[in-house]
Amino acid sequence: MSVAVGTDDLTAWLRRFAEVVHERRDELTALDAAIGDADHGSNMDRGMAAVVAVLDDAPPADPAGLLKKTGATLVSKVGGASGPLYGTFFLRMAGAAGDGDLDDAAVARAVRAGLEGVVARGKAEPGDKTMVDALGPACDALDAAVGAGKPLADALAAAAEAAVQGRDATVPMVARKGRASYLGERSAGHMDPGATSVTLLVEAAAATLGRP
Amino acid sequence: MSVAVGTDDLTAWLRRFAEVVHERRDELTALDAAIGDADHGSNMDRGMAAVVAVLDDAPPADPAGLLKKTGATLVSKVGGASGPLYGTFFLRMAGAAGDGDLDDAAVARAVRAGLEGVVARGKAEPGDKTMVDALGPACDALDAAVGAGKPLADALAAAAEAAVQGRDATVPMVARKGRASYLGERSAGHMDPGATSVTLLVEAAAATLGRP
Amino acid sequence: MKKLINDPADVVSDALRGMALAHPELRVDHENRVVFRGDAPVRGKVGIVSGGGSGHEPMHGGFVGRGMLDAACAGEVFTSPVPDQMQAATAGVDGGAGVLHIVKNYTGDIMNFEMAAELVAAESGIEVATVVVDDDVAVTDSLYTAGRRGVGTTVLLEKIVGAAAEEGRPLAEVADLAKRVDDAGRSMGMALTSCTVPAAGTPTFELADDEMEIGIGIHGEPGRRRVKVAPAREVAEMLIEPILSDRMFTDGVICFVNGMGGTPLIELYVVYAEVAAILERSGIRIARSLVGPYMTSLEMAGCSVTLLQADDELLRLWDAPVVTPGLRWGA
Amino acid sequence: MKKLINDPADVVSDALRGMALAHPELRVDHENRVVFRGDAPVRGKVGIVSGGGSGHEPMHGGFVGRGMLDAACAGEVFTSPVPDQMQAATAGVDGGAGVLHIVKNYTGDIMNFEMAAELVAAESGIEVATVVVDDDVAVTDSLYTAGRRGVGTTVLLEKIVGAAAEEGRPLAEVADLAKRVDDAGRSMGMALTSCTVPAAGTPTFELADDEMEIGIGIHGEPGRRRVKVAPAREVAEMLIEPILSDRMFTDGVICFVNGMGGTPLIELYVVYAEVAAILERSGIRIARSLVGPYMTSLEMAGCSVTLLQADDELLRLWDAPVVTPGLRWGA
Ligand SMILES: Nc1ncnc2c1ncn2[C@@H]1O[C@H](COP(=O)(O)OP(=O)(O)O)[C@@H](O)[C@H]1O
Ligand SMILES: Nc1ncnc2c1ncn2[C@@H]1O[C@H](COP(=O)(O)OP(=O)(O)O)[C@@H](O)[C@H]1O
Ligand SMILES: [Mg+2]
Ligand SMILES: [Mg+2]
Ligand SMILES: [Mg+2]
Ligand SMILES: [Mg+2]
Repeated sequence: MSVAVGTDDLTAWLRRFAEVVHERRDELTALDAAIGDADHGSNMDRGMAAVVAVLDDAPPADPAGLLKKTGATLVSKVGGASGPLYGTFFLRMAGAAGDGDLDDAAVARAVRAGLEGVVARGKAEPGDKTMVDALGPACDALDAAVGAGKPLADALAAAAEAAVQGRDATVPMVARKGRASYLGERSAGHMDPGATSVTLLVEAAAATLGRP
Repeated sequence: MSVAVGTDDLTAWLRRFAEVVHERRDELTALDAAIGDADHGSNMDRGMAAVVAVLDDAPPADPAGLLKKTGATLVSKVGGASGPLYGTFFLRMAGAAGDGDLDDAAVARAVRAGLEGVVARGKAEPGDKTMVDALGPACDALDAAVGAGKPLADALAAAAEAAVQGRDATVPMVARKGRASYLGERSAGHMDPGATSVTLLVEAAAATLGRP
Repeated sequence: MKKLINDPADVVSDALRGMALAHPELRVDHENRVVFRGDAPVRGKVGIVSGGGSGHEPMHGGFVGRGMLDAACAGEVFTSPVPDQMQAATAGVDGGAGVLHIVKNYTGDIMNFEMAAELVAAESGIEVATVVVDDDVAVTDSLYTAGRRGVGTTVLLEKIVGAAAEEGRPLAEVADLAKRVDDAGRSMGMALTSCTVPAAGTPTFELADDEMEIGIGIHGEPGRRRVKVAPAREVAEMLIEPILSDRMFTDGVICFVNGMGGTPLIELYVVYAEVAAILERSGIRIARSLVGPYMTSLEMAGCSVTLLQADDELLRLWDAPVVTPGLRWGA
Repeated sequence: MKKLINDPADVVSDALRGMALAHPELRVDHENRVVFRGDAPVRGKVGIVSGGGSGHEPMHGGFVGRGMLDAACAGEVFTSPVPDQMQAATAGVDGGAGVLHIVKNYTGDIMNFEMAAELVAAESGIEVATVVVDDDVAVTDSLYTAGRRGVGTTVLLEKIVGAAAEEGRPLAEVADLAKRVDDAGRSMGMALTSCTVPAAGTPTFELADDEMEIGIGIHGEPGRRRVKVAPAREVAEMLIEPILSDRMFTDGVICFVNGMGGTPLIELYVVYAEVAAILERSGIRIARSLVGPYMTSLEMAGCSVTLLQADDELLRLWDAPVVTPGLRWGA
C-alpha cells in the first residue's frame, strides 16, 4: 500500500534538511577545511535558506514544480561544486517526477534520475570520495526495497542506512574528484563533506516521507 | 695625578662597549619594542661592529682621529635616531680632544662637548625621556669629580653611577622626543632604550679608562 | 578571526561596493555581482569573461578594463559563482563577436560555467568559447582525477588574451591563444600560514611556528606536503624545481612571483631575487616579470611562482596597454 | 618568525637585488642602497629624493620613476637611512635645478637628512630644499614634542610633487607645493596584528585575539589606545573622526585607504566602502581615490586612511602620468 508523496511531504523533507544543515553547518565546514576549502557548510546553509525562503513566500503547487524550483534555487544560490550537483539532483528529480503526487516507485525513479544527473554533471565514479559514494548506495537500497514492495518509510530507512555506510566508507578513500583530489594521499583518513551532507538529505527523507 | 688617556685606552673602551652592546642587543631591542620600533639593539650592534672592524683593520693613530673615525663610522652605519646622535657625540668629542693623549680634564671636556653635540642635534631637554637623561647626569658627575681632583677612574665610576640613576629615572617619564613620544602617556613605565645604551657606554668607560 | 569586515555574510557585497566607489570607470552589477568595463559591450570585440570565488583580489574584478577582462563574476569567498552570474556577464559583454569564458580548473567553476554556457546556448545566440586554466604542478595531472588546479597562469593569460581581444581578433583565434598560454604556463605555491574563510571563522588549517606547506592552492586547502620553514633561497628551489621538471622552458619566459595576501612586497622581492638566480643558473632568460599580490588567498602568508614560456607574440601582447585597477600600463 | 627571507641581516640588500632584477628600467646603487630612475639625472629638472627605513614597500623605492621620485634611499628595516645615502642620491639626481628632500617626521629621518643636507652644502653646489611630512593625527601636534609622524600623505605628496617637478617647475615652487600638500593631508591608522622586525625576531607588540590598536604608525610601534575588535564600519569611524576633527575638508578630496602589508585587498575595499559612506554623510566629495598596500609596515594587518584636501591644481598633478613599479598611469 503506497502512500502518495505530495507537495506538503516534499516541503517537510526540504525544511527538515534545511534545519539539519543549519545545525550542522560548522561540522560540514570543518570536514571541508580538512580536505577542501572550508565552505561546504556555509554553501549548503545559504542554499537551503534560500529554498526555505521560496517555500515560505511562493511555494510551487505541485511536486515537480517544487522540486524544479528547489533545484533552480540551489543552482542560483550555492555556487561551488555543491550548487550544480545538488541543483542538478533536484532538477532531474523534477524531470522524472511526472504530474501530481508520487507513489513509492515514482519516488525511487526520481531519486535515481537525480543521482544520474549528479554523475552526468560531476563525472564521479564510485570510490572517488564524493557525495556519489553515499547517494549511490542509498539509491540502490531504495530501489531494492521499493522493488521488494517495502513501504516507502522502510525503504527510505534502508536508504539512509546505506548512505551512512557509504559516507563512512569515504574515510579511507583517496579522493579522485573535487577539491580533495588535490591533496592526493593526504585526503585519506577524512570523511567527505558532500557524502556527509547528502546523507543528511537521505536521513531527512526517511524522517519525513512515506509516513501516513 | 692624572693618567693620560691614549689610543689604546679609547680602543679598549670602544671594544668593551661593542662587546656589551652585542651581549645585550636583544635587551635593548626589547626596550625599544615596548615604546619604539624594536631596532635599537640591532642599530647599536651594527654600528659598533663596524667600529670594531675599523679598529681591527685601520685604527687611526691618535685619540682625536680615533674618536672622529668612530663618530663617522656610526653616522655612516647606524641610521635612525641613534646613528646621528652617537655619531655626533664622538665627532664632537674628537673636536674637543685636541692633539695627543687626554688628561682627566680633557676627557671631561670632550665628553661635555659630546653631550652638547647630542643636545644640539636632537634638541632634547632633560626629562624628555632620551639618552640625554642618562648622559647629562653622567657628564655633570664627571665634571664635578674631575673638578674636585678625583682620579679619572673614580670620576668615571661616579659618572656611571649617575648614568644608572638617570637611566632609571626615565622609567616614569612621558616621552617628549623621539619615537616614544608618539605613545604619549603610554610611554610612561618603560625604560628608555637610548638612556640604557648610553649608560652601557659610560660604564664601559669606567671599566676601561683611567686605570694605570 | 581578525578581519576588517562587517558581517562575514556581507564581505563580498561590501567589497564590491568599495570597488564600485573606488573605480567609477567600472560598472558593477551588484545584484549579479559582476564587475563590467564601463564601456561594455564593446562592439565587434570578443568579450572576455572570467570569474571565480572571491578572496583572490585583485583577481578577477581588479583585472576588468581595457586590454584585459570585459567582465568578472564574483562568487562567495572561495566558492565558484553561479551560472546566473556568468549568464549576465556574457550578455553584458557580447559585442557581436562572441565571448570567451576563462575558467580555472576547479570542479565547481567548471560545472557552473558549463551550466551557464548551456543556458546561454539555449537562450541566446551568443557564441561562447571556454578555456580552462590548469597550471598547478603541485597537482598530479591525470585523466582519472579532477586534474590540475588553475592558479598563477590565469593572471598572465587574462592579460595576454585580453590584449588579443582588444586587437579585434576573432573568437576562435582568441580561444586558441588562450589554450596556448595555458599550455605554456606552470605554477607552484607555498604557504607560511593558513587563511580564515570569513564564514568559517577559524583558520582552514593549522601550521606550527616552524612549518610551512608546499604545493598549496589558492583556497586555503592544505598543500602536498608539510616541511620545516626554510630560507627564501630554499623555498625558491622547492617551487621552481617541480616547474622545471614538468616542462621545458627555453630562452625568454615571463616570471611571476605572486603574493598570497599576507606576505609583504619586501619578501616577494627577496623571493624574486632567488628565483631569478636559479633561472640564470638554468640558462633561462627572464623576458618579463611581475612581482606582487595579484592572486591572493585572503590573508594567507606565502607566495607562488609562475613561469610562462613566452615568444614574440606573447611578449607583444603582454606589453600592450592595459588599464585595470590591478594591472595598468602603456596607457 | 615566519618570513620569506634569507638571513635577517640581508633582507634589505636581498630585496633590492630583487627590485633591480624585476625593474630593469630602474638603476639600483647597491652599495649606497639607492634606487634611481634609469635616466637620472634629468637635465634641468628638480630632482626629487625620498627615503626612509625599509619595510614599507612599495614606498619609497617602488615610487621611483617618471612623474614621481628620482631616487629613494633604503635604510635598514624601520631605520632611517644614513647621510651618505642621501648624499649619493642627491648627487645622482641633480640635473642643475636643485633637489627636494622629502622627509617623514621621525627624529632619525630628520637628523640623517639634516646631516646629509649639511654635507651636500659643504661639499657641492647643489641646492637642496626639504619638506617634512607630518600628517598623523594620532599624534598630538606640539612644539614641545617631536610632532606628528609622517604617514599616508607621503605617498600622495610624492606623486603630486613628482608631477610638478616633471613639468619643469623650479625648486622653490616645488618645495612650496610640497608644504602645501603636507598641510592639506591628514592620516590615521590602526592594526589588527603586530609586525616582526626581522632582526628582532619576535612581534614588536602582542595583541589579544579580540583586540586592535588604534593610532598606530608604520613601524610596529604601539598605537594610542587598545580597543576591542570592531566591524569595519566602526573602524572607519574611529579613523575618520579624528581626521575630520583636525582639519576642515570641503568639496573634493583625495581619499587613500592604505593596507599595512598583511591585510588583503578585499578588506581594504570593505573599509573604503565604509569610509566613502561616512564622507558622503559628511558632505565631503571624493574626487580621487587610492586603495591598496602602498605604505606598509612589514606584514602588519591593518589599514590607514588619508584624506587630502584637493583643488584643481592638485588634481591635475595627481592625474598626470606616472611610471613607477608602485603607481602607474597615464603613460
Ligand atoms: N565531481 C564531483 N562529483 C560528485 N561530487 C563532487 C564532485 N566534486 C565535488 N563533489 C562533492 O562536493 C563536495 C564539496 O562541496 P563544496 O565544498 O560545497 O564545493 P567546493 O569544492 O567547490 O568548495 C565534496 O565533498 C564532494 O562530495
Ligand atoms: N631627539 C633626541 N635627542 C636625544 N636622544 C634621542 C632623541 N630621539 C631619540 N633619542 C634616543 O634614541 C633612542 C632610539 O634609538 P633607535 O631606536 O636606535 O632609533 P629610532 O628611534 O630611529 O628607531 C631613544 O631611546 C632615545 O634615547
Ligand atoms: Mg568546499
Ligand atoms: Mg628604534
Ligand atoms: Mg569552495
Ligand atoms: Mg628605527
